[in-house]
Amino acid sequence: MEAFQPDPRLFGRPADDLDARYYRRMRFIRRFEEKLLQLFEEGILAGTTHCSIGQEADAVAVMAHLEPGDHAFSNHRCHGHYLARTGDALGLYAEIMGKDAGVCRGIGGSQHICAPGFKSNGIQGGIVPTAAGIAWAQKLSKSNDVSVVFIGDGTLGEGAVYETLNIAQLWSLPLWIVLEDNGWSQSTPLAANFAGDMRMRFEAFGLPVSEIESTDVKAIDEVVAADVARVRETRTPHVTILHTYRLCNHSKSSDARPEEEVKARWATEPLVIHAPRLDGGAREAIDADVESALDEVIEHARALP
Amino acid sequence: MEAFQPDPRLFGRPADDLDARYYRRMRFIRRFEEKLLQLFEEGILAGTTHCSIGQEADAVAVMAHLEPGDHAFSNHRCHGHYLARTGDALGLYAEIMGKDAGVCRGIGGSQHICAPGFKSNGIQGGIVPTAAGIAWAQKLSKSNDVSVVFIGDGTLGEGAVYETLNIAQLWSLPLWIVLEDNGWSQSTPLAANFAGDMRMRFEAFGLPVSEIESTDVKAIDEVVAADVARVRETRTPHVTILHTYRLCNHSKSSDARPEEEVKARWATEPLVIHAPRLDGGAREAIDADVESALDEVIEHARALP
Amino acid sequence: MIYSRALNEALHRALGEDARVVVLGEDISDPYGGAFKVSRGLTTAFPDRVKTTPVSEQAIAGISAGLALGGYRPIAEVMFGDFLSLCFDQLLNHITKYHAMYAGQVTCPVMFRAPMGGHRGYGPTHSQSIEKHFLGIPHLRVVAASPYHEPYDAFADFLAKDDPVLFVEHKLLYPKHITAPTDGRVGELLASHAGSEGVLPSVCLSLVPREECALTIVAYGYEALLAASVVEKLGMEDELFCELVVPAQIAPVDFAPIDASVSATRRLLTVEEGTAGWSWGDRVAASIQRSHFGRLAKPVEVLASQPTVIPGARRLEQEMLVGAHHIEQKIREALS
Amino acid sequence: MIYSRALNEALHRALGEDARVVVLGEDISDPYGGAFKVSRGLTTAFPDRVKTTPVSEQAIAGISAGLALGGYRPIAEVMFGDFLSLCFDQLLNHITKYHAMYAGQVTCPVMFRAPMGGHRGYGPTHSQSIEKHFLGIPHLRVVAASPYHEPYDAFADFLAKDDPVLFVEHKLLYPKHITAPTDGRVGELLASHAGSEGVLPSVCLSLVPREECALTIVAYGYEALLAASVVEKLGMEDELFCELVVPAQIAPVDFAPIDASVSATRRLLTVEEGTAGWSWGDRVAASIQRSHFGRLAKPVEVLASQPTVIPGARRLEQEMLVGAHHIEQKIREALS
Ligand SMILES: Cc1ncc(C[n+]2csc(CCOP(=O)(O)OP(=O)(O)O)c2C)c(N)n1
Ligand SMILES: Cc1ncc(C[n+]2csc(CCOP(=O)(O)OP(=O)(O)O)c2C)c(N)n1
Ligand SMILES: [Mg+2]
Ligand SMILES: [Mg+2]
Repeated sequence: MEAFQPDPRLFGRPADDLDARYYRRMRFIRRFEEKLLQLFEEGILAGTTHCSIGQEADAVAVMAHLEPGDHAFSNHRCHGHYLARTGDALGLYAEIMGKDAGVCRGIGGSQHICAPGFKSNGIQGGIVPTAAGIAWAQKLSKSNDVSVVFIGDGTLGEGAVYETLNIAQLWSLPLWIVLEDNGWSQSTPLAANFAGDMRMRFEAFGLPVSEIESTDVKAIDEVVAADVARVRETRTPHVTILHTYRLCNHSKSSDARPEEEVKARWATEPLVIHAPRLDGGAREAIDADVESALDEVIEHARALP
Repeated sequence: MEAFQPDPRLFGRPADDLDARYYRRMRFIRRFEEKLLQLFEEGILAGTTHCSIGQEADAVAVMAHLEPGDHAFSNHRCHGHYLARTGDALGLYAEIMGKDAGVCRGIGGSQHICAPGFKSNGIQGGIVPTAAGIAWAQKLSKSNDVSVVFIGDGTLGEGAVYETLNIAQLWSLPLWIVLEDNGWSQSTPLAANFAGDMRMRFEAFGLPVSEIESTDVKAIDEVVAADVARVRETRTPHVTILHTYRLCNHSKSSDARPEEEVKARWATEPLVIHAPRLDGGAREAIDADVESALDEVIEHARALP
Repeated sequence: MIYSRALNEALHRALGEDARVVVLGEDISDPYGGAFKVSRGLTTAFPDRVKTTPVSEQAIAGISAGLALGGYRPIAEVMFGDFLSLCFDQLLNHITKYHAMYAGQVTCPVMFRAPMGGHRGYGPTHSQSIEKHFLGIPHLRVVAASPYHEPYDAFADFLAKDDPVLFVEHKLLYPKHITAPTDGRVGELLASHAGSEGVLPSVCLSLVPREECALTIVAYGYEALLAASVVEKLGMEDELFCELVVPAQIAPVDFAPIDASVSATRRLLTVEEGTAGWSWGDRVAASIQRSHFGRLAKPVEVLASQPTVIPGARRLEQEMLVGAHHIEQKIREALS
Repeated sequence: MIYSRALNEALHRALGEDARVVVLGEDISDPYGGAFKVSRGLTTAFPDRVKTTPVSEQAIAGISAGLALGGYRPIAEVMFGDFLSLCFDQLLNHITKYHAMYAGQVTCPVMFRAPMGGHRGYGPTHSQSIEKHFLGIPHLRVVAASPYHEPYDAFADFLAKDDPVLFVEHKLLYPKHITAPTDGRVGELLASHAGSEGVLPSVCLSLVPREECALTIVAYGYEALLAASVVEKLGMEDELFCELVVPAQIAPVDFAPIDASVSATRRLLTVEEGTAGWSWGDRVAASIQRSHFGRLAKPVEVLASQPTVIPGARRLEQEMLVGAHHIEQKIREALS
């Protein structure tokens, strides 16, 4: 992984304590995406985009435990994962704005992002075998790197996922699957998409599963820290199911979820849960950091050719 | 289903007792395929073919419980299924010989067979969603027909299977999946193809599973009778796992399985298990029936244009 | 009426008039009604025969096959045409094979509706026109939505015949008004229908009678709309007269209307949004160079998009995908 | 040496010489060594880098993609080319996209080996030549095994470049001896190499020097062998002289050797086993009618198989697939 140096105002400093760092990073992702949606409103951006508002804790906790040689695979809802992995706000804003300075020179756009140790694609489930392939490459190279792939609950509909589960287990690949179950697939609730038992979907292939229903970054952190360590040491696959919730629309346009349901979840979103662990002053300082850093980045990005 | 009238020498008569009928049908399938392989040896036939020697009990027991409106889907190893469903030896011989009188006029050949209420295709797993689609059609038409699809253990590698399991359960389709686990997929033993737990592969999607390890047609009959009745009544899917063994090669050419392993299984093949239930005279009479009927059919088929 | 609305009404009508019709696809339930809202109201009006599916394109295709074999007429919505790649095996090795492979014992009339096309900044996997890879699948009919054809006619054609159909809908047509020929005109352009018996008719558009046109253009889908605007402009401003032939069915190609036009103009340009190389126009060119050998004033020209990924950035996308300016340039070259 | 043996040796050599090479596919473990025995000995010699896979074509393709992104050079054996349909999404929306979509940050050099073709009575789903649907996928190179090209060269080409490759192997070549040109000849035929820099060379075959040939034929794979036999026969028996151009790389087409030959003969016939309609030859015809406009004595003719399913019965299969008699008839027509 190239040594991209993220802005400490967005990503934190080595000296920061964990609570502050996690708060800062979640705040960074949250505000990045809120500002992004605003840019769409202003008509600055074309296409569509999938924000992860409400799911920031997953990205931050998971990525905190990756090493430079590890490889993370994401999907359509990749901003949080990308930012938590790289800290590269400018690259992503510029990308979505279609600028040449974008991380994929504007070619990839919102869903198709690549950086050293990070890749996303817009075809649900299709990148899961790719992640397994990188895991095999890691194993062949006798490194102790791992490959992690994020999927959503809806993506459990895709056959490619099951083909991969079988092989990952059969061949003992250091593949870590992080399932973000936010209860919805675009406009479709889990119950209309999913039969059976989520945990068993993996256990049936022999994969060990951890599971947590939480938006608390520290609770998630504890689970994923153990899980990634397990994959790294044993060189075998593991699945982590994170039951969470998406607060924003599926993409730019409305996804017709019940308003009440969404509203209730704002009470337990990751920042609300985690913020009280910081004292007010520290929090405000971080908020101000993030705000000014992002505004600078946006200004910079907008001025780019 | 059209009223094709099978030869009673091959398929039995209404007055026959169950033991005799099952013996006759298994013997019919066995000798049909043995003679088929001989025809290949003689250079009469082109292409390749997949025989089911050793698995006849599955086909006979399952098909005995189907009604004319039911629909059976099979795969590359379809002769036994087809013959047990229709009794049509001439149509299948002629088909594999490439004659115009073949059940698909010689176009389908060994793997691609169709008759009213029966279909097979040579793409592993791809016909499973089709079977679910027919099940949905049956449900929409408010009939009490069922759709049954045979798959092998190796076919559990295909993603399309899992996509279908989910939907069949989610939509309560009268789909009956019969998994013939013969321990091998072409040249690959189960252990090199399969991770996890076979039963759980289905239970993870909420599908109820029955399971039997047997080549005894009566033991299998008992299981499948209950299973198909359940699907027919509840209009919900069900899975039956039949652990069995294939005694012949995968296809025409050798599949490199250990000789000793195959040899040992000849001691428990379906005819060996079932034959003692008939007295010697009855058995010999049936054997003679089958022999003469098949020889006539082959002579007829060979003479066809 | 705008295209997506007409399409929605056509689906309502097909479901209402023909009890064999079943509609399935991802996220099509009300109130959402599908990613492009084309399926709005269907689950409410026909709850038994319209079903939202899990994210399982192979199964959507395969289940549709089973429905069709079982006597129904499934119309499957593929959320983005790009995902048809996951239906490819079902289309190639199952759906289009059953009828012929089983010696005519069954039919498998499945229709896939697939929103295709770019110009919206959706990026590499949500902007493609991948129909070219499905052209030439034996026994598959491919029909393209067009600004000059009522969508219901495509459904009626599907329901009247017994073959599988891929219906390609360019996303940019959804908000556009349908302007089927009326009184021999579409706006400023003379308009007529032409084509072989039993095939959905092509629409022929030109500013002046065919005999005065110096170039035939064939284009389908959204590119037909772009081509029409260029035809009109070049005729009005520069007295460069072309006839535009807009087929509904793009595979197999109905050559009759193209032949007739080229016989008069002796020049042909094909236009499509898919990437160049084994594209729709290559087949047209291969055929016309043969049937009009020695009678063409110029070689057949094939205009297609650049053979690379479709960039997310609009400025890059505009360079890469065939746009009106590319069409204009090609026409000018052909007439120079 | 027969083709399958040479292919097997080429795989051994590639694995031995290049530690990046990984081989995977269904039933390739020893002693079986793959459905066509091409992979025999590989799991024994290179147990870490050669793996038999479950029956999971999507995953085979996707895992290969990951290996390639991770610096390896996967060569995936697809048991029958017909099953490539299940790899279509991985090829179209993943493998061939990564490099361009990620603005050159990565490469994804995967090679698929796919046994294609009929004439063996394997029936509708095990006899196809479905490469035509993969031609024109941007950034995919398609190479065809040929009786006149050493298979190792295709691997070397793959290993030297950074793109994904589909390597199409006609099953009927497996038992045939490779007859690469030696001393300017292949049997009775004059033989030479031609082609653009950096592209696997085409082989040109003719009984007499090009200048005396009245027709150019381009054919690949097993059809090249059939075409060569007809070229030889018609030349010997009837003094009808043709030049046969046999490309190794069929997409993108290297037009240089075809252009050169057609410039002399002024007539072109393309021959392939895939079904007609948006086939390989359509692209060649579309291009040549343009680049040789006004200089051709006859239109370009495209010979491909009938657009329907491939019957199991040999007698029906022979009518449907392009055979030597079809080629002979077409040549006679072209030269009449
Ligand atoms: C192969 C494929 N099918 C369908 C889609 C359209 N699509 C994009 S996101 C999405 C829902 C995914 O739901 P989930 O996996 O739960 O992820 P979430 O959006 O909730 O993060 C769908 C259906 C797609 N991108 N790719
Ligand atoms: C999609 C697909 N992949 C691979 C094959 C080749 N193939 C034919 S049979 C077979 C093994 C199937 O094993 P299993 O499902 O256990 O059935 P069995 O042969 O044991 O009856 C394979 C790999 C195929 N026909 N279709
Ligand atoms: Mg979700
Ligand atoms: Mg098996």
